Amino acid sequence: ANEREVTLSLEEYKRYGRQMILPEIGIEGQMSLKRSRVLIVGAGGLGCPAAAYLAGAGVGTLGIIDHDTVENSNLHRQIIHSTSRVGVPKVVSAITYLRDLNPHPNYVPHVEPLTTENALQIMAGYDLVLDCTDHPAIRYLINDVAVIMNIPIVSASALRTDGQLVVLNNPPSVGPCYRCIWPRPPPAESVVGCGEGGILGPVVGLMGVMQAIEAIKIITKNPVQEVGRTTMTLFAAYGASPFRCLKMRGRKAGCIACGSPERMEEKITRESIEDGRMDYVAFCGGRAGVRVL
Amino acid sequence: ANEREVTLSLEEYKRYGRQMILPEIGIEGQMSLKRSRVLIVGAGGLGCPAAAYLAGAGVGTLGIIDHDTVENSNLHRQIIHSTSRVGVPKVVSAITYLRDLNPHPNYVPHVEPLTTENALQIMAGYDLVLDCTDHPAIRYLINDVAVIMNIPIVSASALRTDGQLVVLNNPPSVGPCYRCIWPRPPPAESVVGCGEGGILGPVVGLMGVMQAIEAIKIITKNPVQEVGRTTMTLFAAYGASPFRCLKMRGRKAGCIACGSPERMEEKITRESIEDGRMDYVAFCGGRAGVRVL
Amino acid sequence: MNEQQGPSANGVRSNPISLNIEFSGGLEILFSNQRDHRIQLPAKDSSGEPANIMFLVHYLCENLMKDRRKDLFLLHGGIRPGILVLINDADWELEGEEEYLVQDGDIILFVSTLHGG
Amino acid sequence: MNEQQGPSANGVRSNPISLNIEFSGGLEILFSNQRDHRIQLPAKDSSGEPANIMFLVHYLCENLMKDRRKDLFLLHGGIRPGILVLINDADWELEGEEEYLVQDGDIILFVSTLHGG
Ligand SMILES: [Zn+2]
Ligand SMILES: [Zn+2]
Repeated sequence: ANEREVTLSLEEYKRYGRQMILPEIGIEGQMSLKRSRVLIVGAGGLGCPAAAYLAGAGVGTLGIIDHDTVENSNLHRQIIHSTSRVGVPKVVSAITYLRDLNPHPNYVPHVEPLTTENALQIMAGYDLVLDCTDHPAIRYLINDVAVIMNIPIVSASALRTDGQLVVLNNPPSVGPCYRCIWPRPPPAESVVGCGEGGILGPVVGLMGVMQAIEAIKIITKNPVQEVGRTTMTLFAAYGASPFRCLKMRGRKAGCIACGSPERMEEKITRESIEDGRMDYVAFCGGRAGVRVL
Repeated sequence: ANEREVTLSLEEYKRYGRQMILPEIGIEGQMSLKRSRVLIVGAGGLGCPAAAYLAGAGVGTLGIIDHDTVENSNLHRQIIHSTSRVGVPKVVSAITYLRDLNPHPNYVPHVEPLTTENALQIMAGYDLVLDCTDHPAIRYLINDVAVIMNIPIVSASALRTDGQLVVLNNPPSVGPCYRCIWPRPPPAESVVGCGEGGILGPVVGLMGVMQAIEAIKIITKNPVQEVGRTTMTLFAAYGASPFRCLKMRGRKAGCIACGSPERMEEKITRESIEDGRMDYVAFCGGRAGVRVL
Repeated sequence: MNEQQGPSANGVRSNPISLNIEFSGGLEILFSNQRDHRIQLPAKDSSGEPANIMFLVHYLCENLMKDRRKDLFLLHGGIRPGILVLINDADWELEGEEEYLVQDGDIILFVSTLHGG
Repeated sequence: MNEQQGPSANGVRSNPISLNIEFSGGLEILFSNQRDHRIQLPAKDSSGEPANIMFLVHYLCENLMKDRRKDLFLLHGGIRPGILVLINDADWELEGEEEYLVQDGDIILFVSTLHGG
């Protein structure tokens, strides 16, 4: 993707001036942003602010996938939707806002759930994926496809007054993947969603903004990431010390997604996803055969 | 302010349901939010996300003061403005967006700079102020008036790839004020603005979202804040450990704003501000008599 | 601010071990809704072996956990999938995992992975 | 992860003091654009007094600072207004300010206050 030729117009120079004068970005960084193709999976509490700041920063191609429509109970935290767009597909609502914020990026709407049938084809068009979803099944699917496609994942999650952030498969084939850190899914009864558990709007907003920061760092290759370690950032709005930075394990040699498992038939491949052998919902304790997102 | 009677409509119950089920908020907290009157000073990189999440959360009265108009170089970080509103006063642009996000709050536009002449009168209408400004002179003015008015300040700032956050005068007449921590202003030549130094959009966004979180905690009185200490949160997007939580000093007995200075004539009062004896611009090394914000 | 917590020197000791136990990501709900706990752990387990992480985990489950849903913390004799264990802010896999011998002053953090977004 | 940094025991010592010096908020620009520095500070100042924070500050200004604009760090013999000094993440006012005697392993952070928004 890096060979794509891009130029910046005068309007773009003016628009991005305040970030282009940063040594961490510069003209080169701005060109890298314009060349980059980022997919945001989920246009909810995480995806909204992440999309706003990545569009603002001048990412060249911004794809958004979500099959949901805007509801009024979303609006305390999903700040790029609006009351007048209740009932509209979230992807359409998001792009309406984004295009008015910055008309330059190429916005790609995917009004559908991400599934084992379409994930490989959709994600093939992107260099980086932001996991802004809300269920472990889809998180495993995004991971497995991103590993196959060799693209990094910026993954975040939030619930109640807490948030978590981790960058995975970065750089591809070096950093650990989601399965390296969570080889086994949580029992279904331990999984709580925002509907059930509640969520403080700016908490999930904070995590989405952090995803945008990490995405910009990856796209502009600063700092150069060569070590196969990752950190996990915890946020607890009501904690005595609200931020924690945890040092996570590296890639696992026997990982069934990114490594060489002892039993080679367990290795996750393009084929095992496409032919339906990987049932992510059943893996996470749901009813087999149910589509996810 | 807490005696104002409020009720929640069915639409509001639905809209705020995901945060009302949090034990930290509850129905009581939602009522407190609706009763609260918050002033955001500055509708820029900090004020935009702070306003979005506070409006989303259901703050009852949200005032915004800024005398600037939207420019295209703002839009990489000032995400509640838009390309179609370039040239429009930022306060008007912001309220256009906010009203569509959540029609319930009472939005109060102040299209003017905050000055020694109007600050006391304007801030008298609010219970909490968010300092989202970009110059030390105005930060001292906001502080001095907030101390006189007995309202807490949620103060943040950002430059390049760094951000800082501190809650001041909280609770009023207990926690330290801006002058307790910074009794003397920085030399004018050490003050760098975002225009000059540059700013990464989501970095200032992160700080603004954190202001919204702190504001919600103060309004809902959870945790109950009784100790006269405050912490300062540092963020460095490219730091090895991006978040630092620093333990700051308490209120200073001799503070000229919140304490009893040895030379009583130095004490800052309503009168000393209103009659122009306090020249904030000159204090901060600028030309005397120049109006600020 | 000035309290210093260094691991005890390499040595024989039978005093209980002081530990800071923290829960995050909702696990605190299982532990009296309290994120931070300071506990004294016996230095040896029932068979006289020095206390390791798995001994601590069982000790917490029996002595600190008020919630009856034990399988939300311990499942099939191990930590429930979806919970990360951090020893002084490092993944326990980097420290020897279940075998790690806890040290006086260690901060042991249990994080339940969140999925909401 | 396992490196332990406790302050040295109360004692006479003349070995240099190992310190972690950090700069934030733009101050790092004055120090070779590097946020973290590990330095060895002489245990006593030129008059034989044990090293305190102000001795450290002057030492940094003379030995670590490459930028010639010294008054952006030191002004009129003191720390320039707008710079906060943190000793192990606590405001130096809580630790005795200029008089604080630095300890082996201390983390001393200098933060330039930001004003942008
Ligand atoms: Zn893996
Ligand atoms: Zn004061």
